[in-house]
Amino acid sequence: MSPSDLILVPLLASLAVLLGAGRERAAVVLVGASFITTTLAIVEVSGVPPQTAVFAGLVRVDATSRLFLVVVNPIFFGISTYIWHRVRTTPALREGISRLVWLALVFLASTNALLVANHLLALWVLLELTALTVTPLIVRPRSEASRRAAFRYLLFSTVGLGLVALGFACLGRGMEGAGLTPTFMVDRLLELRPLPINAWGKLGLALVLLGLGTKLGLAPMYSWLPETYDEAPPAVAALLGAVQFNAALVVLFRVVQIYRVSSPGLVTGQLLAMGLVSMVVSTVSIIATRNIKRLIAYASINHAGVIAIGLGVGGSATYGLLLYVLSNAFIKAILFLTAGKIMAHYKTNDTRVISGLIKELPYSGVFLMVGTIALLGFPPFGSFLGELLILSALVGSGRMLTFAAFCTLITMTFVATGRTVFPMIWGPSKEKHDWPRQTLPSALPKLTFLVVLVVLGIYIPPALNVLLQQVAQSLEGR
Amino acid sequence: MGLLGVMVVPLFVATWRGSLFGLSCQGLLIAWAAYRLNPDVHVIGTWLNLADLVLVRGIGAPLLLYRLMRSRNHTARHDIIPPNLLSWTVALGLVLAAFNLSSVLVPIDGDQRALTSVAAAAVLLAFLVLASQSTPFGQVVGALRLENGIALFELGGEHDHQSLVTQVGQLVIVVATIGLYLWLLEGFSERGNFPPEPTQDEPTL
Amino acid sequence: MTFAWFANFAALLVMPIVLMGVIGRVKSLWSGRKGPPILQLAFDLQRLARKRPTYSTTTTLLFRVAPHLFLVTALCSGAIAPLLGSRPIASFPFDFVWFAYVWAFGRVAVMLAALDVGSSFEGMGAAREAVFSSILEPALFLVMGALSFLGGHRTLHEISTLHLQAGAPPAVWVLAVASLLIVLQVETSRMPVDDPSTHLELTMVHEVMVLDHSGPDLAAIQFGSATKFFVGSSIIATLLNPWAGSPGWLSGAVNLILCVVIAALLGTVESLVARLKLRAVPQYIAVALACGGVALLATIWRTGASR
Amino acid sequence: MTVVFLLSVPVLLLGAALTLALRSNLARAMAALASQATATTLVLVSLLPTLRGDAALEVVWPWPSPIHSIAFRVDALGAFFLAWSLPMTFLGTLYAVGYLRPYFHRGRNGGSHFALLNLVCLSFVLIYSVQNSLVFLLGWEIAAVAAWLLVIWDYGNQKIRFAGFNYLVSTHIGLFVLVAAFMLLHSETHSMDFASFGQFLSRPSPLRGTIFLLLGVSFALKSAFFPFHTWLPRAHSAAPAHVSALMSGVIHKAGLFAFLRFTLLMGKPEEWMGWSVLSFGLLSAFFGILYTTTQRDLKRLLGYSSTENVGIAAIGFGVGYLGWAWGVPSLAICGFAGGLLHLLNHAFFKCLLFYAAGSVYRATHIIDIERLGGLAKRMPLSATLFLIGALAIAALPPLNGFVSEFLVYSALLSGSAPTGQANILLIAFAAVLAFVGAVSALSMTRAFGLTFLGSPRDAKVDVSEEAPASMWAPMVLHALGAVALGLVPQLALGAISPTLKLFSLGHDLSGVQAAVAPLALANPLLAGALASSAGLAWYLGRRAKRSATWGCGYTATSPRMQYTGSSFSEQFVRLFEAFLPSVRRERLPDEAFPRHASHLGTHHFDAVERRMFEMLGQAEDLIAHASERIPEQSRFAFAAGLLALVIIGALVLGGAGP
Repeated sequence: MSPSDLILVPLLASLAVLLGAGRERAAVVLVGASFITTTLAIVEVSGVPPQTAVFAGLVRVDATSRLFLVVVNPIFFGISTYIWHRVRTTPALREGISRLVWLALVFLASTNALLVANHLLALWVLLELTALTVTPLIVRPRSEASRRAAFRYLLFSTVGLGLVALGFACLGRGMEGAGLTPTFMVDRLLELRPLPINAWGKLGLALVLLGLGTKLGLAPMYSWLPETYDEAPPAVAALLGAVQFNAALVVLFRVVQIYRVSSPGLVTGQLLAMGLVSMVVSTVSIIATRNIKRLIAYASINHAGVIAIGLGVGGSATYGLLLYVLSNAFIKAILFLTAGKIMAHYKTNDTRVISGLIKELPYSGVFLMVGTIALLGFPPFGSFLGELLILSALVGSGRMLTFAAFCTLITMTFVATGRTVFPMIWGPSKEKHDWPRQTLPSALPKLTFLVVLVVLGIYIPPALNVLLQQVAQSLEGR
Repeated sequence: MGLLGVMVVPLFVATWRGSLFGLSCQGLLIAWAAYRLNPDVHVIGTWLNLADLVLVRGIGAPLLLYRLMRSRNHTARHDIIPPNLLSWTVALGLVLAAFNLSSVLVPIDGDQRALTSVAAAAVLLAFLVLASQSTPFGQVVGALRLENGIALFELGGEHDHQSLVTQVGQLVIVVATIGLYLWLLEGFSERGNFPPEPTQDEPTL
Repeated sequence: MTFAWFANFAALLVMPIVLMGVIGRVKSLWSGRKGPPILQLAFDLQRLARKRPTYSTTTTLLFRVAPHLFLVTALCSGAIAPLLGSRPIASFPFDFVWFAYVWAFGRVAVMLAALDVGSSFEGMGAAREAVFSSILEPALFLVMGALSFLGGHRTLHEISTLHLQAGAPPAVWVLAVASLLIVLQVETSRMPVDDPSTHLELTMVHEVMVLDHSGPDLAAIQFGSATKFFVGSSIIATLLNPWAGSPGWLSGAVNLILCVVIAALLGTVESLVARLKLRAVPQYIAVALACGGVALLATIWRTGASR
Repeated sequence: MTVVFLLSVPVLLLGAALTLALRSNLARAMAALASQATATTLVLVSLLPTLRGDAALEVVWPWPSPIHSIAFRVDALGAFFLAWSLPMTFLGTLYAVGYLRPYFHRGRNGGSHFALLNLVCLSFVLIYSVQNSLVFLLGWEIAAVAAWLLVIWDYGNQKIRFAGFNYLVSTHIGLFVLVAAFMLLHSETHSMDFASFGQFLSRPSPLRGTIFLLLGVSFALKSAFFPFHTWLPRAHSAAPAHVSALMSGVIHKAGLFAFLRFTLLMGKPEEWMGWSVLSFGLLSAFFGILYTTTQRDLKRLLGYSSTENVGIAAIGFGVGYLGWAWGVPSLAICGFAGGLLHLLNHAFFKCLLFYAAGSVYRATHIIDIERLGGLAKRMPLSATLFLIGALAIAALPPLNGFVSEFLVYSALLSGSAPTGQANILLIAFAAVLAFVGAVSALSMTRAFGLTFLGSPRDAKVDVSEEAPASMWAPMVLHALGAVALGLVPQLALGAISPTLKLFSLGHDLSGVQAAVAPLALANPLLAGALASSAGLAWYLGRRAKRSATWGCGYTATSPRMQYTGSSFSEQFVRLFEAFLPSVRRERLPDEAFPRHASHLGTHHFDAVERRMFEMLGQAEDLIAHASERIPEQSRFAFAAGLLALVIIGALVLGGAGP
């Protein structure tokens, strides 16, 4: 039951689909493979944590990887059931499905591999692999705009990850300069902490943070995110937003775990700067946007900003940050899938045209409402608690100006999102539609995500709590 | 210094054929520099590296791009960076900054410092190209120049610690990226603005 | 003790009629007429009590009940006022708050009756009454607060038995009397604020509110406003009365005489002065406010020095 | 005993779940009512000892991180608030059954509404008992979100949705200010519990002032004090009657409860805090009552009068603060007694007024005073109950409003301040309070007179039947409460004495009992006299003649000639023009035979709100303009990336960065 099974199962399934074994029932294969991986992941995580090192030390399962395995795989399973349901109800989608399935399975395999990888460059390669496998998925048949969005996504991803590779090279040179034998093994690097830091090291670390910031949708180079999330099919957008975002985040966590102790000032300073700038930009754009998927995209940039600030501040914020990351992943999954369902019915993504949701699509209306409320950080959900802890750390570390900016930005986002979304839910329905009543099973994945969100908000099960503590400590560099 | 020349010159080229030619020169030159730096041929790693530099970056990418552009009978005129005084001065400034930076990074003078400065200049110039291109083809050229800059950067410093797996992985990634770029570029319609987007009538996932 | 209690009660019943008679007589003397007898109000009340009231169809039970509530509140306010200069029928700390709010209850009752009739005249009277009384209340509280802070007493009758020799600066005492006079004129709608003898409804304030009352209701209202006049003037009389507060009949007699003098004073003011324009009345009330305010400030000058 | 108290939480949650699950609306209503009734009895039974003044109810619940442990502590203050909040919410739900019946007939699903009412009850239990600030914030936000979803009950109308959203945004801003205060305390004390907050706050430190201000602002926003009141009138005119009754009578009292909770935690306040609370309260009372005189919408009028009454309660607390600061226990006890009693009284008569307004709306579907009139004849029960509420809110003697204002007056006029100037200022404040009392009499007469008396002003308005039993039963209970607390003030004082002991620094409560004792005699006597004279008048007038109103000889008097709301307060408003701006829209006829219809309309707006919306509008234009300038093409992103690279290079170059 070693972690390698998590990688092999999706790979084998994708090979099977690629070789044409289950071409028609590709969606079923997708659901089956993801189900098996999820159960494997849960079994793996709940089992005794063996520190097995396989493939010449390239695989290492620690708290962070266990936490994210438990988060990423269920979300992928939820999305795949959504895809399976969509394919079953609308036959037109069948022809491109097999390509999507094997690419998605490779995507899942590379993500799981990334979570358990122990070598920084291996992390880089796998992250690059996930980006490459997702790019073709973004392209919708016969749609020029989505192809353009895919190109742009690929362009930014290669530039961002190029910077990361550059950063790793500099870090390597930094270690050489300091007389250590340059190594990229995460566990050996963890032991060598605090690494001596010189000009090379600082340059490398800054480049890595900038590159990963681009991948997460943070400040300087983020403009690929709204267009990609807007043009990509909702299921793929959910994959991007919930799964790939967390993969990039894990790489960022690894880097922070290693290098925070050696140069805390640089890490905090850059993350805070990038976080705040991206929050400002996303708030401004949310106020102006009229497109539901772009709204969610800007909201996820906002969340990335909050995560960057939380990571930058450190201290007691790290626990809150993890809570926020977890609930954020589930929120985005719910919102993208709901947006998908709404767009499938209304055929448009203009927020002014869609209205009267609570009457016409009751399930989607309720999910959109609950998702937005969770997005804005209201109590019963995990994001409220996470935000609160980040705020308390901000105040605790004496950064009052950042705290004030943080609060005003969050309130402005709240006002702007509420102003656009609530009329969609409760507004008068523009013209009469008679759509089939939404059945419960179709809403099952989103319902489970919702339940997890509420649990995260009120009563965090002790097992998860211990895991979160461990990850928080590791992020603190202890 | 030859290397520097190769990095900077293609900037002033006005035709896309010229820029592709510049790209392949870059690839080959970096391969020559890599061979010169550590010539021991027995290690497979160096073979892989050389193969990547020569085959993929030097010949493969430019050729495929050339074939694509010819099939599109694209107008010859294509500027890497806008031919006005401002962008040239900015380019020059960036090169100077790169030299300054490398003087701090590598205190002792010599071959290593020259290599680092050229690599830094290459990366900054690649970003300048990206910042001034709005057509897909131009952006691909910019991205490839950035890849070359990074490859040059990795040559610096005496290192041979990378395990084989990651090197293979990097090679696969570079090849896949270039392939994807080409696949996407083929899909784009001709010059001119894009057909008005049909309102989402296509049932998407 | 019970004799004082009965005396107070008798004064409360008799004096209003006498005072109204005195005002009527003084006004007619000024205009050269002999004027109606002093007890004219008693005869009117007798006449009205015998009549059968007629009520408008739009009115509810409230209209029939309101005048009597007005009368009861006037009498109750008399219970705690120093009618004879010394101990009133009942008194407790801060009873002037209760006094002001009981008068407010009476006023609200009459205003509601006016609105119940559903004609524009009564509505106009009610609106004016409400506006004037709302600006007037602070003046009463300023004066009472100043006097209670000065003397250190809390009940209405002890406040108004403030004597000169208690070291009170004459300014506070003079301003208090002036302010209370204006309060009296506005509350019982005497001349400068409202002309009771006019018959043009548009200019009236208090009279137009009771336009539709008839029979015993009108009697109740007239006797009620007379009682309010007597109670108000008795407070001013106690302030002016040097023997106020001392037991025995002397302070009571002097107090009643002072009430008659105040009535005569108001009668002369009514005959000499024309009615103020409605827009000017708030300024007139502002004078009372100013007097109250200055009285309050004046108390600091003295207490600041000594306490 | 603590288990019984905590059992109420699952009962309420079960009730909420049941209302969502059951099929018919009636069953849902019964489920909600049953669960609230059981929860209330559970809470009251477990709080009986605390209500009688013995030890507080304490229990600590272990909870996984990040809350670590939840400490419940219901002392006399919490018990007092719970003792009347829960029953009143129960009565509100009972009222809702009758009020929402027309909606249910149209097939509307009331399940979510009743579930939200249960959630409001739950938030009370949480807010009034919990000691852990995170869970307190949880309860605080649940109340806000539940109230928001209750307000937008008939969400079809855009105005109502906007009112609800306006309310949500204001409470959200209030939450952030509260979070700022809590996190400041947390950073100092490194724990989330109020007990440790208290230890820190009772020690004098520079941070104490700022935290007091932050807490003050956030509780002022929750209880709609003057500058922060703009959400209240809009929310009240939009919400169904029982929701606005609960919101202004019970829910926004949580703000004042939290204010008192932190007063206790803070111990001896500084003098400037007392003066600020006092002047803040006076400001709210003054402007609150001024705005009631110009309102046309009955529920907006009652909303503004909530601001006024909260202001009066704050005046009481302000005087209490000063008493503590100067070390004059009698002043402190009198002030806090006045404030606490006014909260209780306000809950009684405000809910009564809103329920009566609700029955008016239910019968006529109009809430605009200018078009109502003569309802007393068609709806006698609602009219009398509204009259009792109006007399009580105008603080007229025999009823309960007067008792609490009398206590506030006796605190203000007691003259026990150390310096002469302070006493003068207090007496001046008493005069302003008198002005507020008189104007509230004016506005309540206007409200009652124009809605219920006279003849109907708008012929098109058809008045359907009187309110059903489930609506007038809560109203009668509230009216009885108001009258009982008025006639028997010791009853009221008994209710608040255990809480008062907390504020009395150990001194006995004889001073307050002495102040209230004479009222116990005066009020019943006055009430008896009034009742007997009313009976006499009724007897005398039975066989009276009936004829038309005196029209000064003009025979064709029409109902439109009656005084309307704006004409009644026109002279008053002209007097206070500075505070009550109005906008006048007119298109007067310009020639002898005008071709197009002309119109003239004046509208009194809320100056604070309009200024706020202007500023928000300008801010939004600025942002919208800025957002256009952020281009989306990738070129600019790369340019920004290049800039970032150069900056990093410069940083490394300069050797900056630790």
